[in-house]
Amino acid sequence: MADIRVQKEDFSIEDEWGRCRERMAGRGGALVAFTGLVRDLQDDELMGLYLEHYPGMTEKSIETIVENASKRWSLLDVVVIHRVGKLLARDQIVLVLVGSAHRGDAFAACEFIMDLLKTEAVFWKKEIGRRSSRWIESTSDDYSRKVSWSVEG
Amino acid sequence: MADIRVQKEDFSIEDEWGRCRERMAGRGGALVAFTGLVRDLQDDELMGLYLEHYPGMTEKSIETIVENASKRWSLLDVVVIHRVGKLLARDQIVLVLVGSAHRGDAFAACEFIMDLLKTEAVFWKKEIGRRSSRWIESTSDDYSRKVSWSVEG
Amino acid sequence: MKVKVVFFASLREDMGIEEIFLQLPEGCTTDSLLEVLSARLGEKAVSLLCGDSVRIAVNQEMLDGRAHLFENDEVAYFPRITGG
Amino acid sequence: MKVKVVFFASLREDMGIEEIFLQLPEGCTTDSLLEVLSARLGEKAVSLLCGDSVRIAVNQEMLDGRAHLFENDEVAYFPRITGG
Repeated sequence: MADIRVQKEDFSIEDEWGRCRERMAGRGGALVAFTGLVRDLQDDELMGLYLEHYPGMTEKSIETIVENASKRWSLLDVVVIHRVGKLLARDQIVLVLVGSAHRGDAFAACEFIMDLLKTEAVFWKKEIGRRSSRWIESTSDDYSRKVSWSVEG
Repeated sequence: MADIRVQKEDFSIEDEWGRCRERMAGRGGALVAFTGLVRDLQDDELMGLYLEHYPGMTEKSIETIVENASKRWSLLDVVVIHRVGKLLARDQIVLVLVGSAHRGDAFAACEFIMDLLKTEAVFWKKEIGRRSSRWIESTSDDYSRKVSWSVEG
Repeated sequence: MKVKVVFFASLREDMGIEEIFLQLPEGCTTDSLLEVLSARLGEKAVSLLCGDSVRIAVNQEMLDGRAHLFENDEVAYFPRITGG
Repeated sequence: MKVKVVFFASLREDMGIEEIFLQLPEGCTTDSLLEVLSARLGEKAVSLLCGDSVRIAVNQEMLDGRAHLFENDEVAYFPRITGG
């Protein structure tokens, strides 16, 4: 049911959205999509982001998040695409697409998956500057959003 | 900032998504899209739905919902497209697209707008059967979701 | 003065009419409009307009109670909305 | 027995190494692995691996404490993840 991909390439919302609708066929009543974008970097020195992952373990960490979502809500289809490598301002970073019979399940699961990706998914991020680069950490806001779902660990 | 359309024609998620990204330019960090679909009708007698609206007043009712969302959350771009006329199983009914700097605002506003559309937007729905048709009413679940946002009226 | 009256959804179907233009005397209210409609469309039609779930909008604003009407006003009668 | 050790993100950069294959005696644990790494990569490199924020995974499962290692195990050292 879940399609999880970690890739350097960009993704097409049209393709994923269309395939999700097809897989849900007539059972799906609600489709929620989230995309995270790289914002313009306030600091002129910054050129972009670099995302590193651990092939295999990263995918497993996302699968675990999606399995947890599937236990909590009634879902028909889940797609998570996460890009890695070098990303520039305005690039798409991540897509979370959730299909369900009802909108309550689709909204909650999509937000849950995205919040957990922020703290549980095995990625490391680096800000790439013109002169220097810096590895960054999750924000305390990310952790408090995770806690709001009463997730242990 | 808000693009509100009530139309018979279907919509393209690709087009709306792309335009939303362009309008947000580098300020947008999060994009949440909801689409409601007509599910397969459990009753073999049913052929589809018919949605009626009050041109002018319907658009205003949606504008009011979007304005309320914009007061509660920090939003960069909102698109609401609602179809009217005859809709068949698996057709797209509604698109709510919200762009923001941060995902918390985008998720909350998208769900709020969709919940309020269910009770506040000026539409009437009819189930079209092979032999007879029937006007339907909002569900009590729809009303309790609206109340959960502490909206008066 | 000229007033446009429109009907939606089940009311439109049950009354068998979508819209009607009426000439009303000055100072007419939504209450006196019902009397004029009764004379034009019959008592049965107007009894439908007095149902508990019927809403009225004047110039596309929901009305709570009654209102005075003015030249070129648009009065709409419709059942409870079912949302998007 | 042969064990693969991999390093990620800031650790990979600070240590200047991405992966290394080691021959270890049977019965080796993640603790004794550090001694072998110290001999191969130097004490400074290994002090980086003992930092508070360093996580260890064995065969792509997060490790809490220490573990016995087996033939063809993959041990990963990395800083705190920053999420998606």
